[in-house]
Amino acid sequence: MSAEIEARSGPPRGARTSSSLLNDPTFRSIAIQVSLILALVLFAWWLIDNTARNLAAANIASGFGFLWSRAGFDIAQTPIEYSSSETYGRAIFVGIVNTLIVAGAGIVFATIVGFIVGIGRLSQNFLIRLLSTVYVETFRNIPTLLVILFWYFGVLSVLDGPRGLEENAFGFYLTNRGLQTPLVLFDPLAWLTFAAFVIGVLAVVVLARQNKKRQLATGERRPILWPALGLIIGLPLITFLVTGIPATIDYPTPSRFNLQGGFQIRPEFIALFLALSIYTAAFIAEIVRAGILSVAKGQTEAASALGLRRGLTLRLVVVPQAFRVIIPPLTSQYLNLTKNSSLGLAIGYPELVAIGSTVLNQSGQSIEVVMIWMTVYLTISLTVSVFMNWFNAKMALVER
Amino acid sequence: MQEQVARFVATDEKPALPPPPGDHGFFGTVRKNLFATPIDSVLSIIAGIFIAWGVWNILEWAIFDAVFTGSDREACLVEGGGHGGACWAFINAKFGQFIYGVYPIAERWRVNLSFALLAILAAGILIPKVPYKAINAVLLFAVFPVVTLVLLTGGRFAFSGGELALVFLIAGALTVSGVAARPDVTSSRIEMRIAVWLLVAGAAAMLLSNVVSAGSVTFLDFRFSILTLVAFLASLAAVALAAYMAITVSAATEWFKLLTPVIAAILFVWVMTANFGLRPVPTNLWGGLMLTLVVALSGIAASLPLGILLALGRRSDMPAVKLICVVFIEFWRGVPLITVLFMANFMLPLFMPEGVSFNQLLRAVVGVALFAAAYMAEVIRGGLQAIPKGQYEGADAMALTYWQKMRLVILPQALKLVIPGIVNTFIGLFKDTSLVYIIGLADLLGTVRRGFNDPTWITPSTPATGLIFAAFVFWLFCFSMSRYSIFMERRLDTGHKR
Amino acid sequence: MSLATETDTAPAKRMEVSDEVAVQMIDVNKWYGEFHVLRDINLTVYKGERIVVCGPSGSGKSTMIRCINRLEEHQRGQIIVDGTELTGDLKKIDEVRREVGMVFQHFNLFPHLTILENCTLAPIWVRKMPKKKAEEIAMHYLTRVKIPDQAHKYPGQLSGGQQQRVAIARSLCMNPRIMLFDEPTSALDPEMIKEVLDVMVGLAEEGMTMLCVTHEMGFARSVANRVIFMDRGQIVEQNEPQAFFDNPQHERTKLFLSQILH
Amino acid sequence: MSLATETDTAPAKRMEVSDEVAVQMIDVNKWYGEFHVLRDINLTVYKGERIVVCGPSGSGKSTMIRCINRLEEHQRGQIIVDGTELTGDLKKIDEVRREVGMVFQHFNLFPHLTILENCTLAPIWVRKMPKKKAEEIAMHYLTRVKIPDQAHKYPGQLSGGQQQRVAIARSLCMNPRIMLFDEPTSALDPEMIKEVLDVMVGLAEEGMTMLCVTHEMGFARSVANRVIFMDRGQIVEQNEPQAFFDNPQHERTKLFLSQILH
Amino acid sequence: QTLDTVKERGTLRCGVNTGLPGFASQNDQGEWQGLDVDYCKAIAAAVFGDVSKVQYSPLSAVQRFPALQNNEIDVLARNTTWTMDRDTTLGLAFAGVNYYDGQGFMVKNDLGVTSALELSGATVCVQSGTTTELNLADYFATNNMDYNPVVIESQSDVNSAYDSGRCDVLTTDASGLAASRLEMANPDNHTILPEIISKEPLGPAVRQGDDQWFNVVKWTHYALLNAEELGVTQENVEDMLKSENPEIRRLLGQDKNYGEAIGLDQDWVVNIIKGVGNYGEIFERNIGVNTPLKIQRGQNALWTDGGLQYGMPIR
Ligand SMILES: Nc1ncnc2c1ncn2[C@@H]1O[C@H](COP(=O)(O)OP(=O)(O)OP(=O)(O)O)[C@@H](O)[C@H]1O
Ligand SMILES: Nc1ncnc2c1ncn2[C@@H]1O[C@H](COP(=O)(O)OP(=O)(O)OP(=O)(O)O)[C@@H](O)[C@H]1O
Ligand SMILES: [Mg+2]
Ligand SMILES: [Mg+2]
Repeated sequence: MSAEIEARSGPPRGARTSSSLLNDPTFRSIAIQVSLILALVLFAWWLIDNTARNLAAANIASGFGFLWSRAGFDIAQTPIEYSSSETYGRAIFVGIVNTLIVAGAGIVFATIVGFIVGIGRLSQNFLIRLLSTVYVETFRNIPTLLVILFWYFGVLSVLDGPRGLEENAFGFYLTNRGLQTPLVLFDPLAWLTFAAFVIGVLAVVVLARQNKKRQLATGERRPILWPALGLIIGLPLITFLVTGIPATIDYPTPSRFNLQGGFQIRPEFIALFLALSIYTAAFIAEIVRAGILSVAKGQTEAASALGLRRGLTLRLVVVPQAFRVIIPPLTSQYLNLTKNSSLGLAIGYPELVAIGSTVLNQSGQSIEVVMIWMTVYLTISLTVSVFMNWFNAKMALVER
Repeated sequence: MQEQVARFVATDEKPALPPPPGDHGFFGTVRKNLFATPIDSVLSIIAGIFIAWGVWNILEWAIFDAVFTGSDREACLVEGGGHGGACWAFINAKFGQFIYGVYPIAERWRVNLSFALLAILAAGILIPKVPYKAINAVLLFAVFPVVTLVLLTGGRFAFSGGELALVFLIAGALTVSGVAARPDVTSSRIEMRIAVWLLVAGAAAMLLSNVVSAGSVTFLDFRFSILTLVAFLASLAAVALAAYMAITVSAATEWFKLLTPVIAAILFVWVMTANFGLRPVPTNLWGGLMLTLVVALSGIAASLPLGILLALGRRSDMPAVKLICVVFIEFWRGVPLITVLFMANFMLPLFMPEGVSFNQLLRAVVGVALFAAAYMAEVIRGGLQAIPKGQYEGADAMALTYWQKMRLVILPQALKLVIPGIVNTFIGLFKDTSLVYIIGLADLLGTVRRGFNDPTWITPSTPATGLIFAAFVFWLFCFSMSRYSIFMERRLDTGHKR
Repeated sequence: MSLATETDTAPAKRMEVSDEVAVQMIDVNKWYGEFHVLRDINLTVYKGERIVVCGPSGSGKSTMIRCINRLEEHQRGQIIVDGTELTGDLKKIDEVRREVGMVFQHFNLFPHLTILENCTLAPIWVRKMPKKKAEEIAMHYLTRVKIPDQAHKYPGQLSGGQQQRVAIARSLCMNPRIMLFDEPTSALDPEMIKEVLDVMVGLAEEGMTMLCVTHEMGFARSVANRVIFMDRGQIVEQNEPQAFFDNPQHERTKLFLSQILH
Repeated sequence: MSLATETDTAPAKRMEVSDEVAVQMIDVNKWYGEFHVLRDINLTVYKGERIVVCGPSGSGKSTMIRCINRLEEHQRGQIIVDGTELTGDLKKIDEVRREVGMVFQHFNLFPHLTILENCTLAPIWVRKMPKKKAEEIAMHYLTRVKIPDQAHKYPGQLSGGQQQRVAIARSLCMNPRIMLFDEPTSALDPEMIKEVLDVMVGLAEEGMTMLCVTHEMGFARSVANRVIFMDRGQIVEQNEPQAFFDNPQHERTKLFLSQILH
Repeated sequence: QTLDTVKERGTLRCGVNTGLPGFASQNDQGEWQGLDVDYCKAIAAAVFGDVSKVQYSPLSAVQRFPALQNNEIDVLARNTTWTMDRDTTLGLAFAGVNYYDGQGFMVKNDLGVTSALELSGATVCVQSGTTTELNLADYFATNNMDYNPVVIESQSDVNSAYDSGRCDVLTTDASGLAASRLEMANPDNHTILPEIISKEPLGPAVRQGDDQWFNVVKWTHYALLNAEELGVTQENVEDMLKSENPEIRRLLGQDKNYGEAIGLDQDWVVNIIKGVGNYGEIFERNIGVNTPLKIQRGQNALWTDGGLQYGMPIR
């Protein structure tokens, strides 16, 4: 008993014996897994076999060769070069870009609205709370598609048409053809203005860093809001004026059918964008609220007890902790929004699924098109999940 | 100086007084809630004006300017173009379609009957005070679907021999395992062994029959292939053996209980095939709210068990099982429902062997259910993860098997824990049913859209009216579900605290 | 500590211990990953013995007794419980678990079942007992731990001490031959410790084979046949309680005892 | 309770108490909604005093000391801390909070910051100290509570006792004149209670003005100048510890003491 | 084999438009009617002698081909254009042309447009996944004109988008335009432009590789045409049975059992005509000048009247 037994590193490896093979958990588990995989393989084989047979029987061509044949149809919104003589592949790519555009815009707007409403739900003010609650409970409980249709058929398409419009000085027109705004066309000299803007931003970054350094060294802080604004807005503005206003504005003007010129945002995009962001914002609001509530009351109390003011408490204690809670569900809402953009199909916004279904119809390649859809969406989802896992690992609170 | 305070003994009990006015009562509340700070006051005023404006506009649209009666668009057109208030006359005229789709008017009582049955049974389950929960659950989850199916379609389903054999194989397996689980029957008894082998043989024959097609026999009015007939007979024999065992060892009430699966199977086949004189109504006539409910409820019913299996699989320590479940779940969660429905519509039929065709509605349900199951699985996994390790150990120490442990100890707790998540998934699924129009089903939203495209009702205000009506119906269902879940959560929560 | 004085007057030790072996551990070794948590454990428990295991936190006490009903798997050596060797064989594990009751520090009652259901669950599903009979037995044991009137409440409605007594009753319902206790009182408020120890003393007096991890030295002194002291995964010292407490041999034991009895 | 015997030999009471007033509460009343939680509290704390507050659960102890740094707002009466009266005036509240440190039952460390960052946060942002200096001070106090080596870990990586010591160090970094403790040891395991109490005793010996809600009667006996007993929102009795424990006057005090000391 | 399956099932499953007045639409009682619907009925009459044994599947443009490929329907009678692509890569077999159509444009009167060539810069509503969409792109490209497409998935949404002013122009098959105009809030405000920019032969289609079933559908079509040519109508078909005209006798199966050769009864044509009348009757009943659509026979007149409809001889 007296001798200390040495710690040996690592358990022994090797098989143990067992009375009956069936009662050996290792054997059992392997048997189950092997038979499951076998069943799956058989099932897949059966599906593929059926499909091949069905395709052959129906005389349907298969393969991805169709992607290189001429599409022959036009697309309403083409952020990248496209015409009806381009290929199916290109058309689908236009769809992907359109999906990303509406998703990106929607995410930004939904986040802004969601945070405002979410904080509103925690407001001390009864009316603000009421408004936020009504907003959340309304939009959480109706289908996205309905919201999209409502904007499109219920609101935008009952606006007036583009003809017989009164001209207005600003050049902004909201008609049933969408939103038409003036477009700024830059002259060659304009690059100086952009350069000034970039320089301004860089200067602000430097300024902020120095300020922080000084604070660490001396404890003093200086407000940098005004100098920052001056650098970011003032500098480009001055350059712009000095270089002689190197831009012209193209105002939309009524023509025979539509407003001509300017920048046009189509009602399909507006409806989809508004619906997606308003709908998703309701969910984001709940996430934000839960995130803030998840920070224990003791944390704010401790901060107060240390003499931190409310603003500082929020900035240094509550927000950093709430963000860890908020970010993961927030990303999944972003993914949902991206996936929901596929409902653009219903109102003719040319995103991936809408264009895909046209291609599917024109070419009859249903399996291939469905596969393309799935691949694109899965790629987006998986990329985001990988990022999220990395983020979570980085942000995880260290526990013992 | 210290001496004064150092020693002190209270002589009298101070009474509890009411709080001072000012931060209490009506004015106190108003001040605290609306005008605590100057910024607050400004916000309150802005919000108040906004609310008043919003409420006034809504009232104006929905009531003051609205049209309540009329038989066509003329009633809702506003002179000089513009758009007026709501066109409730349109809702009124199309109400039947919104609820039943184009289900034959003379047969709508069947839908109503199903609705009523559902309402009664669901109320029985959902209201905590109502007794007989177990029977009610059986009625709702086992009997009601079959009855509704027959009611709504008209019944007279044609079972192939293979399907019949499958039903009886399952019933046989349940019976045999039920009998074998009895303490007075050891599974090593020779009869039991034969019964088990019969079932295995039956299952093998079933599998084979998918690959080999051999002959065709008519037996009991059903068309069998030789292999499916073998399977059918084998399962019957197994049931007979099990029944014999049960009768020899236990009292009459007991063996009646043991034979329930078989009796249920016979009843099921009878109800599905019998002619009750109901006019057949093919599913493409279904529509409106009824279709929405059919898709949502069957999706929900199918996704829950599937989700549980997937969640258990994902937490399994067998890497292959886990991997398969992870891939399955992440796949469905990664793609939009629309593409799933497209897939169900275009690809599912291609997957099936020649001659097998799936009803369009069934395809939608399959798509929706698989999709929802993946989300359900993640919710349930969250619940499983929240169960403390001690619960697993407690069950292990009591020598419960894996499935007993899950069924009796872990799942009841985990599911209770994630009721809000499950209900949220249900709500999501209910809302998502509106996408089935993509594959040509006219659910509530679809019928409303068809309604406002109808030339007799085209006015600038009909689309908004129709959509708001649909939104209200969806909202009503979803909102009550979420409220109910909050109510249940509170109830279950307090029930366990002392 | 009040317990020690009370029960000292009626020591359970008087009962005879048979020489049939209940549990035998031979050169048992276990690793968690690379961490060697049990090192060459050798222990024979005879039927009717009451053994108390003590030692500093992290010394492997819990791990050792959890190996006995295979809640943890040992990697080397043999563990023979009631004549059955514990290997990977699932049948044997089930057999052993049916014969061995276990009480945990945190009770591990099933919160969704009533007290009665907690107690009848295993008899019904594992022993395949009719429900009626299982309930009778459960009520018998619940009476014995003095809470028959709580049978239809839920665990969450009971105090910690009551819950632990239910946990003991639940184990007893399976009619085990051996009972394992893993710090049954350390999650309890001081007032409740006594009521649980009382039940355990009662069990000991009836001759149940018991292996108990605890720091209640009063209990050890009055009830145990043998006290085992573990440190760093080894059994460092074992002896009869009297000798163990009054005259510890090993340095570590002395240190430990000095910390715990002040 | 082992503490009592140890520290009794070096009682902190010997230190003199000045007659400058640190905290003065005059007829303080507070309601939670309709519930009258503090009733006419009158209390004067002198600089250097160590006051222990005890009483049954729900008697308003926490509420009372939380009023002192305005974590709760009182509705009637006056509270004057270090010469500043607490009213709605935010400036004054800030002033008071800077002078008053508080330690909570559940530590309330900021989990997303390291120990060092926890300690330097307030000095940097509230006292506008340069970071270097703040860190020096923090290390000084961390050394004093005997965990300088954990400075770069996160709170989640420390044991409860260590966390509570960090919480004390964090308060000390603001160089407060008064320290409030709200049951600082009641969320801790017994072994850890001692390490925290030791730190508090040290503080007391240095003459810090302390108001401490605790049930550690050993600590009260050895360190406090005065023990205050509260019940139902009132101060029922206060006295020097010796007299308070040995010769309680009020019925309720007697009952309470009999329950807590057995 | 399709014929056997259909016979065994007892009903014909026919894919039709979800709602295109004149071709396939439901009346207030939920009964289907229209030119395409009458073709379904005709086939049912040929197979069962009973026009009511049809189960209609309303299909959107997107769904129609998969539905046929996947055996959900036996025949697709859904104003579908016969193109080579569809005949080959999609695995369809078109059994004939029951309506010769061409794509046209409809505009609002107040635009003052009289020719499609004036449409440069207009916004055009079109249904996605149709040949229409392709023709539109080609037409504007060849004429060097711009346009803004608004592409929506269902025709009724396309119509309502056009009607609500989202687009200036609606394009689809000329027959469809006539039908769509009826769906406008105010049909008189819209004009169909004279240009026809494509050939759109519409006809019933079946799956490839089932010649027997293909023949049933094909010869049902020709029987309808021959009946019109020979003056056999729903009303006089009973009397015509006694006709001496050898062509009529052959048509009505009096001399030889042509039905047997394609797996049908001897009096299959009699059943068809009794059920739905001849081609001309179907046309006039559903889309002719006396219907709201007011479509002239035009190209769809019999060859004898200068049209394109030509029934292959039954002999
Ligand atoms: N699942 C596990 N994985 C890795 N290490 C573990 C695990 N469980 C326990 N350990 C480690 O094994 C050692 C022994 O643990 P065990 O619980 O047996 O100690 P103990 O003597 O019961 O201590 P205590 O008195 O704290 O309960 C400890 O150092 C512990 O950290
Ligand atoms: N925020 C609050 N709202 C309403 N009532 C409260 C609130 N905080 C405390 N109370 C009530 O006020 C009474 C006094 O609470 P307090 O926390 O001061 O008691 P305590 O003496 O510290 O008790 P304990 O020993 O349990 O900490 C209790 O009855 C409590 O329920
Ligand atoms: Mg332990
Ligand atoms: Mg307290």
